[in-house]
Amino acid sequence: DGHASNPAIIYDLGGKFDKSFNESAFNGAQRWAEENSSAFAEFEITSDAQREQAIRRFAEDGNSPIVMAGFSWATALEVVAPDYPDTDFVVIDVSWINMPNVRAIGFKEQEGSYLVGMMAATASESGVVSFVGGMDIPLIRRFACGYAQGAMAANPDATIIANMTGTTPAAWNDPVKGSELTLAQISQGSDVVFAAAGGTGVGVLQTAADEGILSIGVDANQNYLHPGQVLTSMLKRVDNVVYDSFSNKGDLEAGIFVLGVESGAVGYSLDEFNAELVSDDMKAAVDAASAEMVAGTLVVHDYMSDETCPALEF
Amino acid sequence: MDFFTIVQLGDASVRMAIPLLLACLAGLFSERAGIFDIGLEGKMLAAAFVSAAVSYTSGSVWVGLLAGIGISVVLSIIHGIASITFRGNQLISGVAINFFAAGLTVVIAQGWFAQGGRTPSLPSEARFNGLDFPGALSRMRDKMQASPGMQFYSEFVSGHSILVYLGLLTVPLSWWILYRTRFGLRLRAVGEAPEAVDTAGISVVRLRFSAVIICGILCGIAGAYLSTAVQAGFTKDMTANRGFIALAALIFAKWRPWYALGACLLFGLFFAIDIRFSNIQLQVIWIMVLLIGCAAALTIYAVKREKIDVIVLGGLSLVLTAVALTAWFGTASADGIGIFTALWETVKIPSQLIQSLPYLFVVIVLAGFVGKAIPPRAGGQPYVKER
Amino acid sequence: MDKMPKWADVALVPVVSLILAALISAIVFVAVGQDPWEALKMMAYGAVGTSDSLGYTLFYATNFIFTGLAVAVAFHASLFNIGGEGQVLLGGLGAAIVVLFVPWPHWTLALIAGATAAALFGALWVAIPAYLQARRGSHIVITTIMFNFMASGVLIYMLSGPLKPDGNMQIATAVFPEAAHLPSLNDIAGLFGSDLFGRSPVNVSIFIALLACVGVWALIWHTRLGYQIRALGRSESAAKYAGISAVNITMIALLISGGLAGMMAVNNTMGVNTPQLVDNASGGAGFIGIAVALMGRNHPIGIVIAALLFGALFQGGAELSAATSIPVQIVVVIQALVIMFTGALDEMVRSPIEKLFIRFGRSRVAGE
Amino acid sequence: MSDISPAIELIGISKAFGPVKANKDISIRVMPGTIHGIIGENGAGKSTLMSILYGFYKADAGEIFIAGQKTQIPDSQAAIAAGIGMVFQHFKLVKNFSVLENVVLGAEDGALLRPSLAKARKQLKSLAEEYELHVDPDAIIEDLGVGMQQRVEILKALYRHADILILDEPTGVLTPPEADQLFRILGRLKAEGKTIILITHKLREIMDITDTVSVMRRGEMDSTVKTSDTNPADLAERMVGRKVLLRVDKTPAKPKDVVLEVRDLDITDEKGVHRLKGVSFNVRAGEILGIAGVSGNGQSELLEVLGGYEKASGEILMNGVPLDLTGAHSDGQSRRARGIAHVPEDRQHDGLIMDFSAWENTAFGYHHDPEYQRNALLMDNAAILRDAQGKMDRFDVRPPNPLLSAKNFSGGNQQKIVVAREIERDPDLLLVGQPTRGVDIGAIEFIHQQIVALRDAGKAILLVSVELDEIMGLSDRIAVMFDGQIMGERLPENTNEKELGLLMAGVTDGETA
Ligand SMILES: Nc1ncnc2c1ncn2[C@@H]1O[C@H](COP(=O)(O)OP(=O)(O)OP(=O)(O)O)[C@@H](O)[C@H]1O
Ligand SMILES: Nc1ncnc2c1ncn2[C@@H]1O[C@H](COP(=O)(O)OP(=O)(O)OP(=O)(O)O)[C@@H](O)[C@H]1O
Ligand SMILES: [Mg+2]
Ligand SMILES: [Mg+2]
Repeated sequence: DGHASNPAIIYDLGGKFDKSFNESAFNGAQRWAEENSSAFAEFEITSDAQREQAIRRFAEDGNSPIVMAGFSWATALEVVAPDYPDTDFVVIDVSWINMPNVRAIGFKEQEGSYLVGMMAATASESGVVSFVGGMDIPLIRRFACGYAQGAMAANPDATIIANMTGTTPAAWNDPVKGSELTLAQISQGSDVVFAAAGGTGVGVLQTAADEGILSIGVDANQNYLHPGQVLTSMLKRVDNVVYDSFSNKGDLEAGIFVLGVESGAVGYSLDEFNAELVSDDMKAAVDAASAEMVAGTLVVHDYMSDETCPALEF
Repeated sequence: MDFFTIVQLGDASVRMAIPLLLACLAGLFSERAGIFDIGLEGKMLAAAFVSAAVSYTSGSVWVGLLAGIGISVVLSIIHGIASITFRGNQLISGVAINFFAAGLTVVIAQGWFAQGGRTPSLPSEARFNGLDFPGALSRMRDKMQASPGMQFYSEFVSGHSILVYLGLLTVPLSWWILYRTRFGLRLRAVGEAPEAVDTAGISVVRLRFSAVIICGILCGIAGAYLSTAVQAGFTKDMTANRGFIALAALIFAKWRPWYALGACLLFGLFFAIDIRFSNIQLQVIWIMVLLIGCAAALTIYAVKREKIDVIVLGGLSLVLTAVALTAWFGTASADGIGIFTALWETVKIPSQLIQSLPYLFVVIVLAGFVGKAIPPRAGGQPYVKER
Repeated sequence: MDKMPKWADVALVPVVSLILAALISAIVFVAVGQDPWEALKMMAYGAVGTSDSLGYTLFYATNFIFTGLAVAVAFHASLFNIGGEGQVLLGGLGAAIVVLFVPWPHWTLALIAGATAAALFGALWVAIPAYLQARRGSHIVITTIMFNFMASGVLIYMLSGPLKPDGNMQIATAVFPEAAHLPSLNDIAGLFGSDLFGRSPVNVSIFIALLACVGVWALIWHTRLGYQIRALGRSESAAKYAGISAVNITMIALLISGGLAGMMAVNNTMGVNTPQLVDNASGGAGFIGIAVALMGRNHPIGIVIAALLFGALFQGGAELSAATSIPVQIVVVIQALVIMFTGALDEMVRSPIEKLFIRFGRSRVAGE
Repeated sequence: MSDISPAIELIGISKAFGPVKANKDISIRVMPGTIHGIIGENGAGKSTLMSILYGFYKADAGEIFIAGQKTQIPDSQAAIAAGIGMVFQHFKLVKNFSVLENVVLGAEDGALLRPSLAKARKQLKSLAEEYELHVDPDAIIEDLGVGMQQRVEILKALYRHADILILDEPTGVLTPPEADQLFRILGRLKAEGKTIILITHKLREIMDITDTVSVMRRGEMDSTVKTSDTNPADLAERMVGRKVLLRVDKTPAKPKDVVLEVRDLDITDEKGVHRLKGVSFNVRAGEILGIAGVSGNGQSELLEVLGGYEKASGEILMNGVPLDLTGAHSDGQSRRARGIAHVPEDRQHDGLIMDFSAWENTAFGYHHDPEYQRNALLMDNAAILRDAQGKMDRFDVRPPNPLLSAKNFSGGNQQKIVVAREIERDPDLLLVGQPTRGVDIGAIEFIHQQIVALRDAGKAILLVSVELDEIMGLSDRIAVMFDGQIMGERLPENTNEKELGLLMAGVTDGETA
């Protein structure tokens, strides 16, 4: 019946409304549901022990595809997927699982970050731009590293300050600390700050707005949060991935897919809230860079490939 | 470190210290009256949520502040009912209140705003914004170019929200209430010898309830400060253990208002340092000196004492030494250099360690190496007349 | 003459407290627009309705037995070990280190080694707070809270540095070798052709938990050490008179407590379907242990019952939040209410019951 | 007589603490300008009755008339308003406040402290002159001696204009000279027309100073008589309900070898107060050495050092072998292993775990004994229980139910459990602190007999008591302690209460003249 073949989505520990990719994933699912007036199943886990339980639960209920947001799902999925060969699984932020019924999707965050890094360095008057990360994990360093490379590309003399909020999952949800980090960065001269920090980013953007500097949002389009004060947002279209997975249920292609600028999965946002901030020159430069990325003439270094960054020291 | 950095560090310390200070003074009133309160955290959290939610809905931050104080006082009264009226265990009641607030804020926030347990971001008019003093510069970038005096005035003196100034005023006010008024005398007495207060014809119950209500009010302001002044809205668990740190500061301050200011500023400084200098590099030699120095000091302290001291402190010394040696040889082998050259190598201190420093410092303070703190004599004990 | 019979003290009072906690919880449900009766049914079904959920309930209960016992042992010495969270994390570290770096030939040996290491690490993590409490009177509640934060720092450092497998993004160790994976109860039930526990991770560590219950029972009421722990807990001055070393007993009681909390990690690492140590290995069980110990009256039997109840609550609550829009934090609220009523408002419940018994008892005596 | 109404009249007062009926239908009247004594055994309900009058406890039933007016006294505020002041058995002072702060607490004039304190300072000065009650208004209470603290309590009452002053066992903590001074003050207050109620156990004080006396027994009012119409023997009989033997029956001691030798014992506590100053004495087998003294003069510390839970410098030899006074073996276990048993001064605080059942308490301190172990791991609870039942039977503990919690036994029976535990160990040395504090006359007789029997079995006994009668009755030799020193040793047959009283006040022979 209709219900049984519903797609399902399972969020990671941060929860559905993390203002980050869980929320983005939810938005994609929501969009699909509205457009098709269908329902989908969803679940927020609260402990790691629930991962397998959650996947199996949906698989046994006949949901397909089952979309999982976050790399932490990888281990559980590797165990469960072979037990349900007829179910399609999609796992986001994972680029290493190769199974016949798993579609693993990674993003080239470094590319999107590179683009907003260019914009930041161009918009900066002081020549100092900064980055606030959430939890200090390789994935977030990939953002930071791409951002730094982009900033250096636009202004070889640029100074890039990068701070991580913390090393525990609490770092995704500490806007107060995000705000303090931003202030510290401003005092070091930064006038554009990029937050890749989940809920912590709310504090970063708020403080940037209060202090009259520019900020850059992440994952979803956050330009609307402080109109005229958010330079742009680094888009990571988790929502599109979810939307596409739901839309193509039944004939999802298994394998590993790493999506970058070429597919529009990462990029920057431009809308009425930041139109005045993005000059035509800036836009032209950034678009040129993305064209080079698509063409393969510009390769942004991926921190996770070798855990080093040419443009930034951690 | 240039002057402006120091000013900023001071500025951030004050900002970080204010919620600690308010919570610490809240605990001070409660504990001075003999009621221990580890529920400061929960009360702040509840107040943070309610004040943000009400500020958002009403559009007035003052109404929000009042509502935040209200919820915090309600929780205080529950703590009072448990520990004063029913003479329950004050620690347990406090723990329950912490859980209650942690859970209920999210449940209600979700039911109310459906944003995953947070409130919507507050518009500027529903927040406590920084007060700019006459002539003060407000933008960071302007300040950086200003003269040192101006920097101090603009950054350190001006620009805080009204709650910061209010919080600082609470210190002399608390001191004055405690030591210069009838109420203060009675309050201090009831934490030391409730039976003396009782036989002097004063109601112990009423006095202790007044104390926990004051505690609630101050916690309420602290919570509102977090969600409507520092931040523009509530996020789950946003108090981030400040209630517990405040308790430690209270012990450090030996239950005295002025000392509390000092203690909270010190802890505030720790947080400010953690935030600003999370990337600390040290030469291996200094790590060795520091860790092995501590180990040696502990060992020297322990040998003159009993077996248990030798075991525990000796064990700790071994761990410290092992960490030091691991850092040394680890650096040597990682960089492929001789172990003596490795001594002059700089390594990054793990950020986890830097972030643990405030907590470590609390433990060191509690260890009493900074002087013995004697709590109010009747503290933590319910007043029982009839067994 | 006692004011009321023992059964009233150990059973009636907690049950009444629980009912009161349930009533207030019902109000909370109504406040967020949920029919409490429906919610209860959903939670009950979610907790024991299917073999999977039953197994999960037992799995969580295993965790809570360990942490409940940990809190209880300390409580007997009048110490409030609120540091279970940190001790569990360190216990996990201990277990992970011994099973990752030593090739165990069989799960039984791995279990023994893992449990020992977990207990040892958990105990070591409480050693300094214990020492400071015993020697310098630094309040154990605050020091263990601080150590909880530091434990998470240590764990994250280890998981993102020394114990991090190459190319893994998750903050977790490598998956443990198969020989260190504990058989699940369903594997055992499977030998008899049953599928009683579904795919749930409930595993042989539940037997360790039950053994620990027996051990704690014997320790507290049948050994000199337990006698001394209880004596110290009830009267420090009398303990001093009797020559019971407050310093030593405080240390030992807390070390045992920390060891029990640490052992929980065996269930949560070696016992789960993907055996590995993840960053939030405790999942709040350290705190739930407080409620479990309070409700279980610090007695192993009570703790088992309370742990089952909280296991069901935890599992049922998760299912409830999956099926409705109520966040799973509702479980924390219920937990808080249980702590409040069974712990802090004990007198409110007890005193009227006591009065009833005195009145009833008097008329009985008069009648004799 | 009927035209002046009584200053206080209580009618039908009843009060129960849970299952304990402390006061049963008690009525009493006290005429103004008199001193009225109340006597009764421990636990008779005297303090409870007075606490009800002072509004500290609420009576379950009964009426209170003050100066002929029916008065509700729901709390101490009301009592103070009715002109009642009370000096409790255990002082109700804030230890780390100054005298002045204690005096104004609850009687401040306004919301601000400064004017109240200034006024009180003046007032105290005039009160001090009027009644010879001199104290330093700025002294901190914990730095004052008990006598001074009591003055503060009296000043508190006078500062509140009390016309009726209740004193609950005021002389228990005073030296005889201090007591004499207190009585002079009471005489002066009486002359001023104030009414005084005095609770005491000392029949002599009743006879010396009161006008009328009430006797309470087991929560009931036995009788009220004019002091001039009665005598001590009569009062004692009314108190207990039967004729009492006030003397202990014992044969002369036959002391043998020295068991305990104490040399130059010194203690300085954490606050730097010198508690014991070079104490030396010895106790022989087969004798009872009594240590007399007002409490707080170092006796407690002495017992604690001997019992192993206080550190000291100096030397203690037990059967000629030194005891460890500071190291790893200075604990209760090691002392017991050396044949020292100890009945502590405060049974509820030290001697028993009130929440443990009686049987668990009978092993307390001896829980390491081989006879209580089943094997290397487990204790033999059954053996302990059996043993406890035997002890309770032999010592006539009532009720003889070892499963009851210690807190459910009366004070006297609790004490019997402790005494049984310590005596039946057959120790070489028994330390006994305040063996009969809070114990009724019947139990006192029994406990005294047990102590004497142990002596006659050739054991050494060190008895510390604040009750001079007990010291005089039991001891074979008496040492008097004052201010951490032994002021002198006397034989009971060669001394009298007056001489001991002076020694207890620190007055040595030379100074008496
Ligand atoms: N606060 C209380 N709670 C419960 N029981 C009490 C309380 N105070 C006194 N009692 C009980 O009431 C009875 C009377 O005690 P009370 O203190 O009045 O005796 P007392 O005559 O003053 O004795 P003492 O001579 O020892 O001072 C005793 O059995 C005592 O145990
Ligand atoms: N705190 C208490 N809790 C429970 N029961 C008590 C308490 N105090 C006293 N009782 C009960 O009240 C009875 C009377 O106690 P109380 O101390 O008044 O006895 P008493 O008359 O002073 O006897 P004794 O002369 O032996 O001390 C005891 O047998 C005991 O059962
Ligand atoms: Mg008695
Ligand atoms: Mg009395």
